[in-house]
Amino acid sequence: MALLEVNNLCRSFGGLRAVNNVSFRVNTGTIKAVIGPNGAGKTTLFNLIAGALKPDGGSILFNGRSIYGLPPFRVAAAGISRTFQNIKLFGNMTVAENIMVGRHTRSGSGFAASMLSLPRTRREEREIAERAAELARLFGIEDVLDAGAASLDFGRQRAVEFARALASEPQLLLLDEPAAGLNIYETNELAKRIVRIRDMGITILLIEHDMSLVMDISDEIAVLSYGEKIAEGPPCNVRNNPQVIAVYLGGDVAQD
Amino acid sequence: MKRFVAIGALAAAVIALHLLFAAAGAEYLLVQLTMAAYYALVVIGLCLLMGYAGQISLGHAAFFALGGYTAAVLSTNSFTQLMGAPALERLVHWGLVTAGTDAYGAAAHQVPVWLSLPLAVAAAAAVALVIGIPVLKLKGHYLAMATLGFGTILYRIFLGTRLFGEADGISSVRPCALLPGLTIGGDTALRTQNYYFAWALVLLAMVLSLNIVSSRAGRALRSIHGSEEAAAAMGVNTARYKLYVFILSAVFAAVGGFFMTHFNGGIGPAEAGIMKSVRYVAIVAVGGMANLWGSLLIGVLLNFLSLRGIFGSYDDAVFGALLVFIMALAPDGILRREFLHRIMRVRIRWPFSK
Amino acid sequence: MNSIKNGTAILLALVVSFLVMSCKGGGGGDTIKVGALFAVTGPASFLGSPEKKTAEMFVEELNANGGLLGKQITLMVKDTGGDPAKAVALAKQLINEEKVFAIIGPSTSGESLQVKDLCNDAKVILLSCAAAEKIVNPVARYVFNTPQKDSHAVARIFGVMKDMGISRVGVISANTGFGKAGKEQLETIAPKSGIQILISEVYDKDATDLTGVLTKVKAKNVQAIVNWSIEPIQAIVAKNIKQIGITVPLFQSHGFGNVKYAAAAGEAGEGIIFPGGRLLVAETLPDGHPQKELLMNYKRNYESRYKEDVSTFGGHAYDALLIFKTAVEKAGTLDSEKVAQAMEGITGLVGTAGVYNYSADNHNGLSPDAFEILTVKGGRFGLYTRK
Amino acid sequence: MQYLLSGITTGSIYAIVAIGFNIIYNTTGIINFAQGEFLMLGGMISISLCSVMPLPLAIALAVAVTAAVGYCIELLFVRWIHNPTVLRMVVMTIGISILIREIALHVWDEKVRSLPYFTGNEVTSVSILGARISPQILWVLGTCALIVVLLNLFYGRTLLGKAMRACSANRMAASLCGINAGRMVTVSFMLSAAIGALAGCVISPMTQTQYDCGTSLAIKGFTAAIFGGLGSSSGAVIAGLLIGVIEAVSISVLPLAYKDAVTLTLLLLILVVRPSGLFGSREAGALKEF
Repeated sequence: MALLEVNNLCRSFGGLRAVNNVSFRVNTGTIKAVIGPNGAGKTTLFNLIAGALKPDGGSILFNGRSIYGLPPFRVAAAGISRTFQNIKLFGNMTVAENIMVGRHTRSGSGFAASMLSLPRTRREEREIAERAAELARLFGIEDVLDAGAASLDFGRQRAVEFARALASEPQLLLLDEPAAGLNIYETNELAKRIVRIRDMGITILLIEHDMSLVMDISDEIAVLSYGEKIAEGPPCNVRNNPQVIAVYLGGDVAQD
Repeated sequence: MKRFVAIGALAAAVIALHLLFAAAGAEYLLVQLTMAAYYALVVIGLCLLMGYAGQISLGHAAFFALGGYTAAVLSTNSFTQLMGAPALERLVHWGLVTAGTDAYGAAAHQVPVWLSLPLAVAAAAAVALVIGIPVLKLKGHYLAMATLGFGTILYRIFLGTRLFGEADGISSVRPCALLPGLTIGGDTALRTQNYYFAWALVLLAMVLSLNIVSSRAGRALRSIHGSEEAAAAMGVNTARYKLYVFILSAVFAAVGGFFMTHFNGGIGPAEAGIMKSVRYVAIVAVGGMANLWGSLLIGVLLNFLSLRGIFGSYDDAVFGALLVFIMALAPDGILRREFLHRIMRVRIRWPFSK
Repeated sequence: MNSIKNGTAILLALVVSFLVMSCKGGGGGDTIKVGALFAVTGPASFLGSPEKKTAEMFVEELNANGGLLGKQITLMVKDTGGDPAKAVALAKQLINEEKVFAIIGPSTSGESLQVKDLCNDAKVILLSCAAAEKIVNPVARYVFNTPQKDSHAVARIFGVMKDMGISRVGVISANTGFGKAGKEQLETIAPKSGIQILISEVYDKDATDLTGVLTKVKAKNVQAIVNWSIEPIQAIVAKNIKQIGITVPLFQSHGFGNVKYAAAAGEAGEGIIFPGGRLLVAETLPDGHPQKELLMNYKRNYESRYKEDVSTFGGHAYDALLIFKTAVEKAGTLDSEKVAQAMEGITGLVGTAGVYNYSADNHNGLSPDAFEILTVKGGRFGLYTRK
Repeated sequence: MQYLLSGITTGSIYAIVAIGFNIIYNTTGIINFAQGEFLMLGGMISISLCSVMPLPLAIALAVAVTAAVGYCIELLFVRWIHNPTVLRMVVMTIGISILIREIALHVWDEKVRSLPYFTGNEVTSVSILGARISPQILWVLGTCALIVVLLNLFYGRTLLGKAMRACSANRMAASLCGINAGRMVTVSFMLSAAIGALAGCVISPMTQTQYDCGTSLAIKGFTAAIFGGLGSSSGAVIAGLLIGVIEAVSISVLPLAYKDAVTLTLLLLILVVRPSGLFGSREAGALKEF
């Protein structure tokens, strides 16, 4: 069954068609990757799904319900969580607090309740803190819970972002180039981590440049070029697709 | 729990100051401390808005004045003139207004405080709502401009409208009886109870604010400051949270203005002026932005000294100098260990540089 | 939170020591404490600054001549910055802790109105240097003021207008307490004097160009324009009027009483008609005039001491202290009730603004003839004479 | 017509201030709230000097001195602060503005002064299309136009100007190309101070100069800069004139007391519809965060 279903999605900037008639589906419990050269429209596609950008046309169904054009916080509430290409942690908060923000959609104390610090609120607070500590352990950052998020090294910042994204217990996790800036060793760790998250039952949609990572862990791959989908299928098929090879070898070289 | 220790310490400090002054025969100092406390309410609200949620407001004095003018209009003969006799009679009949005279024998109807205070709060909340929805979409300099703009608009309205006394403001505002044995007014006999009342309000505002800061809502606010995009992606309804905190800070300011006006017996348009707004922003900045305790302390201290006229004709100059040097040397405020250490070493570093 | 504990503790210690330091003992018995609230800085500094200088000069001279009732006067000048809330705070400070006997000032009517009740309740004599009618009407037992009344100024202006055959006028005024008070008086007195106000506009005292509003006034075909403000903008009014080709006469208020304004208006200032105190034309007064000696004295002393021209505003502070001195001497005691009574009994006291005659229901004390009708000739003030 | 001219007069003053804001904003991303004080300083210094030397020399010297003040501000407060947040610089420049104002109060005094009219005197006026204006207005308009033209030439034709533009587009890239970005900031502060001072001299005969006249000018100029879209010089000029004209028109139909309220309400409405100002790029407005 398809958890996410994107049909004929379009978005242009001025005259440029950044995403043109793109359709694909992500099945529950799988890792799907979207690849493509620079400027292929991957990040735009991502932002359209996450609600950060408004689409021009098409449809997006999540769990059978339309999330087309919803603002980001509603998309998040529907059960989609994301990370950012250039890590966007809350630099003014501690690691623990960062993860706790991720719990926002899974908790309910409103502004007034928070202000009055009702017993219910305090109970919920404790739960959130416990859950955050649990996630921190999962990602090996339990020793820096009280450190400022901005003071961490790059790898740990990524880990915090993962923990934050998972804190909302999403059904679908959107990963925007999670391997960017990581070395080979770290990338391997990342691959294991992503697979582990999938095994927890969370569906993953991933944008990535690093071909080896994608080929290793993806269940299915979609390839974008100039805003259009040119191929889709399991890694082995995509790898041998002549169009993809042309884009990646011929095209890429020419482009860069 | 730490929160309660701190609040308890503040309460103890309030009592200790009173006892200290009483012992020194200087109880008159409580007057300026009371006024400083009312100004501190604005500072606390602005600290939430600016320090925690990261939204600048260069127009917050307008909310203070809004609360103050509501109090003034509803308890002087401005109100009598505004309503006209038949309407007043009906209001008196319903018990919504008490008839009376002012100090010079002119008719002056007064709306009782249980009605006028909610009206002041509602007015501030309504204005904050109407202004906040469009304005809080803006960012950076544009937000600064827009808040400066709405502050100026309200200032002009206070300054240009006969109901608000134009340039003279409204004077002869009568004390308001809040509870039996608790009257908000400037009379010397009321000094001590007013002092405790003002500081009780500050304590209450601090408790509420500290609760927010260390809770889900507070994290949401600070996440907006950190990265609005990421906050939205975590499911935070950023527009709504910004609006909430804007309204809350407006209400804090209006409550401060409301009681200050009864305490002072009047209010003038200068209270809504840009210089006042800038002062509030400055205090929050000097106090360390996202630092409620720091802002409170700096706010009370500076306003107290300024109201005592300690700086004489150099009042604004002291303020300007403070702003420049704090912002240059200690952008996180002066109440930080790093800064205190840094003074020794004199090496400047901006901790959150990207 | 932890990281700030250190700082907080240090600061708290500072605060407390500050507070303790500022607890001074009560006043001594051998001086008379007089407080003064002037807007020395801020938007009304053009009032507060000469007032402060004058007050300091007056008290110094008085003390040099043996003081009052054999006691020296301690003058405590507080700068309000023109902010009413601050004026209230400082007034309470002067009353409650300095235990002053009287307060001179505040400079602006907004501030004066805010401290009126306060001083009256505390039985501290307040001699305001602001003109607004509301300061002395309704009468508060201990509150007096010294400037000429707006209503008198208006009456004099309308008198001149009648002589000139003018009946349709346009009024512009500044958005300040002074402008507001004048506007109200103009609008109240006009019908009684057979003057018709065709248009009345309020402008911002910080405006840089008023041709817009003057065009609006010009379109009404008025026979004269009355401008009511006390700020430097009066010169801009004069200039703009000439620049857009308005030829009807311009009347200003007594707020024009600063020769700097006439100088700033330059040629455009020529022919402006305004009611003013005799201080401005002290030299041209006939030698026998009752005010001449006092005025020349004040003018000479002030100008030699501060190297700047005297203005009417400083005169208000001079008169306030003079009246206070006279009343205290008359009462012979430092009892505020008795001094207030003595003040109400002052008649024929010559001050800079005119001759003061106070009474129980008149806490202003000046009459319309405190004003001379003045005009600008060659950049100086002179008596207006009908052509 | 008279209203229109009156609007253009005030508008052109706003526009010059707004241009000053933009020069610094473009190279540093800072809004310098002390911009109004440059005008005040220019006016005050030239007034003090013009009693001992001819007017043009006094103005030239005043411009030079104010530029030096701009240099000092940059040197003392801006140069060594890296990656400042918007909020920090807003608060700091407001502080600088208060400081300069108070220093001016104690150096000069609270009295109002003005320069003599450049041509003619207080009562001279010329008639244009049935409306009458002071020749000084022509000086103001001329100066405003001259500044815009010269700035365009400066940015478009000279090496220094091009370097400054490069800095504003991308500071990092510019410094990689061998441009001394720090020096560009210095130049921009001096330039903007000089322009402010010149404007302060030109408007002084009409508006008069007082120690605190900078603040209201700065606020109006800031308004114009924002509505023109930060960073856009032509936008600033158009927005400045527009604000002036709106004010003038509002005078003609509404009580004058609410002039600012009317103008600002209108402008806030514009800002709601176009959050980046009339001529700013949308992205620029959206990207700048505190």
